[in-house]
Amino acid sequence: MAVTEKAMHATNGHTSPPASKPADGYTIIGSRPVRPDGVDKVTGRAIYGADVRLQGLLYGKVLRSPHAHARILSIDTSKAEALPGVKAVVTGADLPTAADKVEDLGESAINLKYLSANILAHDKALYHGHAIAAVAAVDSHTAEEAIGFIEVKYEVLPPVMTVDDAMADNAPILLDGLRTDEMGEMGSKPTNLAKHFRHQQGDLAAGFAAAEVVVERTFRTETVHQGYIEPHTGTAQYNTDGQVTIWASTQGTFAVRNQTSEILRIPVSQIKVIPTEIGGGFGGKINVYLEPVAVLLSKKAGGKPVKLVMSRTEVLQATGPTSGSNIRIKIGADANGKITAAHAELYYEAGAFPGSPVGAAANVVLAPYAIDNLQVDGYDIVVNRPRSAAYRAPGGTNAAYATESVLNEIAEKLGIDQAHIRLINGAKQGDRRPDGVQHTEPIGLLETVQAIAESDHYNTPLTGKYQGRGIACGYWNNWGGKSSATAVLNADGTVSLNEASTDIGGSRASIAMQFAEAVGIGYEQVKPRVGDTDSVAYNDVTGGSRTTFSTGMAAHNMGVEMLSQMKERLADVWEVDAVEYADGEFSGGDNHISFQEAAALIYKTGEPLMVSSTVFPRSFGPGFSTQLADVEVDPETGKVTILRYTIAQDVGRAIHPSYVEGQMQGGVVQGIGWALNEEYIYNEKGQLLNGSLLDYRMPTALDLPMIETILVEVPYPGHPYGVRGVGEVNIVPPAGAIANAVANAIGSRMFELPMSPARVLEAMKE
Amino acid sequence: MQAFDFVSARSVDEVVAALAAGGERARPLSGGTDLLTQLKEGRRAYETVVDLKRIPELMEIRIGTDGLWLGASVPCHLINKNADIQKMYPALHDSTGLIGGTQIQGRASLGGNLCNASPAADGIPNLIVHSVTAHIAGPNGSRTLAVEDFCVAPGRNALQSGEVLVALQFPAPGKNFGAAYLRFIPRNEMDIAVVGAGASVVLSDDGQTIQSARISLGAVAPTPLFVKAAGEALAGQPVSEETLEKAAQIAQEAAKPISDMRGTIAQRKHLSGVLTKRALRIAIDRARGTSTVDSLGRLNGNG
Amino acid sequence: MAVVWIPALIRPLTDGKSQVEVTGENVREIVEALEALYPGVAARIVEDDRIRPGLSVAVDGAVGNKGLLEPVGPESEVHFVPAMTGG
Amino acid sequence: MAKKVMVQTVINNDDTTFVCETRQTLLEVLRDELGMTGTKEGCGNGNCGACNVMLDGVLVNSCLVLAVEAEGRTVTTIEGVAEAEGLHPIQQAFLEHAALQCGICTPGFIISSKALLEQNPNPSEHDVRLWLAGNLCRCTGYDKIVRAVLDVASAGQAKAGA
Repeated sequence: MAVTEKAMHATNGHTSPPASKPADGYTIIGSRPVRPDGVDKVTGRAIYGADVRLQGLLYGKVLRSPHAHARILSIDTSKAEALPGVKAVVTGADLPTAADKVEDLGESAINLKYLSANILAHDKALYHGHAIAAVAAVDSHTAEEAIGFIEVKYEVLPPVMTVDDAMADNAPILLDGLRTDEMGEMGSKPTNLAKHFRHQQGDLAAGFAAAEVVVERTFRTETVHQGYIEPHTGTAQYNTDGQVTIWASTQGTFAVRNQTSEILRIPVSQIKVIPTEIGGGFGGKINVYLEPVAVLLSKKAGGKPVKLVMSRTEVLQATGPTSGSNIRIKIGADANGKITAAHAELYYEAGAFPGSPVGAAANVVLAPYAIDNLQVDGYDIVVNRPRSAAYRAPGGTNAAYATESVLNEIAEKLGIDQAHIRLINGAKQGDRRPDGVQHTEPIGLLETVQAIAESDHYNTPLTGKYQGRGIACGYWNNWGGKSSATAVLNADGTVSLNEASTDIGGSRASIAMQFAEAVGIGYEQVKPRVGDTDSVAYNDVTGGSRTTFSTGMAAHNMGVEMLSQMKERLADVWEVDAVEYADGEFSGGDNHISFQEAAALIYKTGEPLMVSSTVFPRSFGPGFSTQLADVEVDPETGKVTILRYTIAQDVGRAIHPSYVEGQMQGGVVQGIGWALNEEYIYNEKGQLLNGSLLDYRMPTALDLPMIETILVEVPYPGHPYGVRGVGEVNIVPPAGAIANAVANAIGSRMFELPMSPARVLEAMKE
Repeated sequence: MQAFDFVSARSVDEVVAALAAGGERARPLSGGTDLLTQLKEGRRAYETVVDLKRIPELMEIRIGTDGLWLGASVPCHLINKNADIQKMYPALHDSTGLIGGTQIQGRASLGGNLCNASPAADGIPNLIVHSVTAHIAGPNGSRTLAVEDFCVAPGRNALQSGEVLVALQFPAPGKNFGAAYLRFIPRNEMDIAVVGAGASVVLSDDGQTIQSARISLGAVAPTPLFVKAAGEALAGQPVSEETLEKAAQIAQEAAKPISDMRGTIAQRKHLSGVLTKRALRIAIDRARGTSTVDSLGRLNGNG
Repeated sequence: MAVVWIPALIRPLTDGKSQVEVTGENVREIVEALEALYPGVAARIVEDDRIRPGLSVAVDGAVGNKGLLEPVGPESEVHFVPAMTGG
Repeated sequence: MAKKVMVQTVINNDDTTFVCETRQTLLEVLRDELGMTGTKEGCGNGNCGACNVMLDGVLVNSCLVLAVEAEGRTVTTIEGVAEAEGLHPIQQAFLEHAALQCGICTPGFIISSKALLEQNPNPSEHDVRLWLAGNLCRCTGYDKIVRAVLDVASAGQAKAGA
């Protein structure tokens, strides 16, 4: 098979792990140590959400709506309650009345009424799979039988499934109170359009008038899911003293605490959230689904702990997905390929409640390029699909797919090389984002384009008739957010590092490395752990590519502070004015001792030493990525095979290069799935047809070549080690790169994602 | 999942007795890769489940001068590993290498695949082109049935109450025989066939003429389809792209697919022709001992 | 004076101006100064004495969450942009 | 409550007897009854491989095996992969190659890789990708996983040749 013959190039002679050596000027950073939680994860000992085992544990199940849009007329739970082994049944009626008020719970703003209604439906079921009621029983089979005995009467309403459905005249209205918000001006009529906003700079008409070539295209992208392999879980115990303990597999324990507190009207002081290991999130494990329901069930069951675990079908029906979208892009360029004007209209499906990532998409859509005259219109639209959640650079992939496709059409019309047109237009320090905010610090977009243009891959010709090559660029703003941590100096010279960023992809390692670098001790001497919400100060979610950046900054600060305190303590003990620290040795007067000896001495001679740091960096370095895809299309079936794939990404500074590469490869492959085969398929009643991993087709190992990575390092000056977030931007370009490669291979362009075989075959006929 | 009684049968008689007693509420269990999924999803519910895997006859691979006796519950991985089967029944080898993933092949059986009677079953077209006979045991004794008559509707087979599929009998392949099974899926593994195609040929000694051929399609009709006319049209014809094209056209016309989430009518009709041709090319290559096409049956890798 | 970049949909209130120079030591004072020049602007940016949910304020490119109390320098650039968070 | 049955097995070389309902899968019994939570559930219907175990030496999805079917059989789970002297070479390679991010799919991948190398000690990249196609990973893009498995294979070849 072509895919693997090609890919073999990548592995020949490269099967041993890359050498682990620090970057120039560092002792730890840039090396590739084994992660602290590694052994537990390869031996099966690591405890994930569903692995929590407690005395007297009850098992819960959720009854979900079979209808996409229906009024709930009545719910009768009496037969379920009567079933032997059933300990509690709850419905939306058990939820406290939620305020009709928008709150920012540390991640995204949402109306508390909607947040509550998504946990257990209030008066309406708004999507197939919307939670209606839940049961706790002595075992999962009993709980499952019990939900079958709950009788719900629905008045089925017509489903509203797409942007076009939702915006049609006389479209059924999902949310009675919803009015369009246009930058603070509220519409007067009931609507499904929650929000419209606009970025506008320069003179659009003049820009288009100055263009030699103008291309305008409309694109459609389908709903896709994050696809983490661990289904959502939630375990909770409501103690008789009113204290609540939640065991959560989440991207943010404090986000779980805040949301549960708001939904259940329980003060945060009464809620402790204990993080388990987390089996993937990608943005989808920030919203709570099960935790508040488990608390309600536990309370009703007399305080016994209750565990809820979703099936894969429930995960696909009721969690996650990111928005399907309609996107119109118009770009004009002069004869040299310089963009003179661009207009983007983004219509994003938020799912059942407002809050699609269209705001982020509006910033991504034109961001790689310096454009004087531009307009971006964003529309947030509710439809009868699950409430959308963040998904890795939320909204970015759809947006970049559209822009990058149009840009390549312009390059083709002008006869300009696809890398070159990106070099001509690429944004650099001093240029402005589409929303007008200036890049005041260095950014690495042009360096990533250059890296691709100079790569072996780009300079190796294609060899087959139906092969094609595509480039695309992408931007992600990244995030800072709040982080908190403590570090305790142990008598043996090790340091216990207590932080609260749940570790999804090796961040305990990258944080411990930054601490070790700051202190000048070995990585193995730092023992990081992720604490619960009672053990550290507030900490934002592991999301927005912020953890290695912000929590790493806190680790660095603690390292500096610990050294400073150790010097003071040693100065006291030695009765000297100043203590120096170099090459792992403290010296003052005639005294010279190692870090380990110093730790022992401090332990013996005074109070224990602990430092802490809380940070909230307001500035952070954005990420840029340029990617190159080679594909081959089977002209008789329309199937697209990825022959070769290279990603160049500005990573600022790679703390642990293996995990940086892993982020890049993983993001690319999620993007490949999005581009080629992943999509939500609904029937005319709005019921999800492909709610399984058989028919929701995420890439398998056999669908891919090796993913070649080029780590471009343009350090971000605002971070002590130059770190930029690396987790997200990698998913932005793939659909655009592949669309450009497919167009290059078959000579016609795809305006719809996914580019599944049937669609490619159709495009080839045209 | 509804609770059920589990019977671990040790003989065919025991199975027949248990199934006869349970009637519609009893179901045999082979590899379980379809049945357990259906039970979990509530698509089927039984009061008795009868495990077949401890019955020697159903777990046997026996190759003799009269062909292959394949116990109905033999898992795919054992079939796929068998070098004689690969040589003698290459389409069977193809099928057992692509049903599910490796771990599904550790359990799934051809008998189970046949009895599950999915229109898209990857295990059935190969049985049809290999001219397989199903051996059935029941309360009234044994009977046989041509495998193309075994499936009667989506999810429904020809077994009567109390009957169990015991084995699949493959006739000995003649000389100059070749066969292949191919399917089209959007990924490269772990998918349900959008269309599947099996083909077998017997060539003249010089390899230039098709003496006889059989074609079968999956996922284009309520049951796996035996396209007899396509095979007959090939008989006596010279091996050429034109000949294969003609057979492909007949197969395409015979296909009566539906549109669903996995494929449209137009796509399936089109693929029926493409895959028929590709399966024939591989079958011919194998009959001749040549390799003029790639593993997907494409000339020069591009159709 | 600080330069405020006016969001496009509010520009009808600022005579179509996309940038307005005003004086203020924090965002609250900036918004009050804008309101004095162009009545109606404040209600589009502020609700219940806070920046409207879903909107964030960037001062010199940095997005804080002190909201109306975010300090503004004499040469600062102030943007009101849709809030963005990652996955 | 449904009737329960007693099942005698050997799990990771230990004689293990458990009591279960006939409708319980091997995966459920391993996790909920025996406390062996190293084997994960990702989909419940054989499409992700997170629950893979060896049953009488054959790679299977434990979510598609009834626990009663394990009567008289031997079962190997992730908890039985490490050797007395330390990690199995595959486990070590996964760590050194950073072949895991969230780690939820890792037990399944390690079991599958072990099964592969036991029957094919010198696989090509294509062999590895084909064999592992039933194991889904959403974090890594598979690159480092495939390299880790090939690394173990080539180390094994080097040892065999020495």
